[in-house]
Amino acid sequence: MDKTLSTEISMSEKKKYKVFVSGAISTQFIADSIAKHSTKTTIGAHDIFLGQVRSDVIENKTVKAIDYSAYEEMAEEKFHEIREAAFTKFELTCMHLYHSMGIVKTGEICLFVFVSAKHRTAAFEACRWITEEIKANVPVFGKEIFEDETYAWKVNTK
Amino acid sequence: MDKTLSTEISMSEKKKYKVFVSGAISTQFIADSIAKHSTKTTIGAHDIFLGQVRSDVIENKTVKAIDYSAYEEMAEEKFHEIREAAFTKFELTCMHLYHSMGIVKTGEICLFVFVSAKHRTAAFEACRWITEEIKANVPVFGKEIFEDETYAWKVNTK
Amino acid sequence: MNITVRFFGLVAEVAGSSSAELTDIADCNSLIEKLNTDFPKLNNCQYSVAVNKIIATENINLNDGDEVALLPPFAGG
Amino acid sequence: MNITVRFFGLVAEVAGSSSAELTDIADCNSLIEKLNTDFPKLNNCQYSVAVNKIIATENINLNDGDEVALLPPFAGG
Repeated sequence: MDKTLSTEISMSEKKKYKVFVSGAISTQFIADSIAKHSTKTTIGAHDIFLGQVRSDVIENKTVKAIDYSAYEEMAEEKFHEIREAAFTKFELTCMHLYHSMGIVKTGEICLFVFVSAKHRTAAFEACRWITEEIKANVPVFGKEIFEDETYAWKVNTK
Repeated sequence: MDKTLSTEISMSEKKKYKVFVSGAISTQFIADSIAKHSTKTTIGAHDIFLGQVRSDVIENKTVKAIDYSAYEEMAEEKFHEIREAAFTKFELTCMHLYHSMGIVKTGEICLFVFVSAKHRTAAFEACRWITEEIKANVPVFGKEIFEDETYAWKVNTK
Repeated sequence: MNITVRFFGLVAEVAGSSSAELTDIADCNSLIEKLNTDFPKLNNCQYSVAVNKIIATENINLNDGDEVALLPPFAGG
Repeated sequence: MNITVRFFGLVAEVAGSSSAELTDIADCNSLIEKLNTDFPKLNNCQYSVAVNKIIATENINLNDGDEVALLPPFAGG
């Protein structure tokens, strides 16, 4: 009984794709993710969106980093819903989503949306749709930290 | 006089962006390209399109590589026009285009369109527009080489 | 019945806490009213309400064990 | 006057050559006619014509030194 139960739990946990990563997303990680797709030879098109932290100037103060936090349980559910919906809406071969938690400095990558398809139209449409969904519906919060160590809470624009 | 002339030539050559690369585009090259933008802290969004060679099956024969050739002088002019037009049409921070020449095996990357902007809408729209322009207007030709060493000339679809 | 309330981002900062436990609250509207009394600064805060991880677009009856989250504007990506 | 003709991809294969030099050709239509005589298999080929690297959408008069390219369907990316 115990064994069956633990197997079930581990399978259901496996289904939930881990999206949040600690700190910035490295370009090496991105390269490795792309390289892994060279064996998937039905893929003809990848579209990748990367969010990078800007050194915005707000009331004369320059952003030096964003400290991300989230309602993680809800966010993971939302990411899962977005994944499932995207696979239904678009003809995709695969999809990978990563979002930073914690401190990401200006110039570093905080969001990595990676969509692969046989043809480019599906890849383009899905990547954009997914990114907009993430921005609109995933409960992630960002504290913009200025060079003088003060901060302000970020609100998304387009 | 000689010195002035040679400076002028080198400046005009510099203007013409080199797009064609020999063989596949490596994921390491892509990673390095992304990493170079960490100092450009006005960028908030990157959109990257990658074309990957598919192992399509045509009349029971499987593609193992594409051998790319081009009317290179015209292609470089077209790439230049597309670049200039994209900077006019969209609010971009920067743009990099690379296309393979010669043999690219299935699973390898043959096109790398890299667009960066302050905001995501410009990045998404520009990346898609540029990719469609390249497919439609740049004189690149592809010979699909099958596993049995026979081949067929490729025609683009969406 | 017990309701867990969770605060995030600016809301957590304004509330001075990341969570609260409330009892005997019939619905979302009563919950907000109670929170505005307990944490007066929340009155000036912009947030959406999620009940059991689903955004509530209207008043919702609450049950024992429900988790209600007060979510400031999202800033992902 | 001299015109350089360049063949690419399938067209080069069909012509069995990557270029040709022609003299005394008034315009694109005459050039195509001449090429169809010199390389009969070109008749069955689909291509567009570029004069000095610009796609010709109508008949164009040719001048000494012009470069005309016969371009099969593009397959970039």
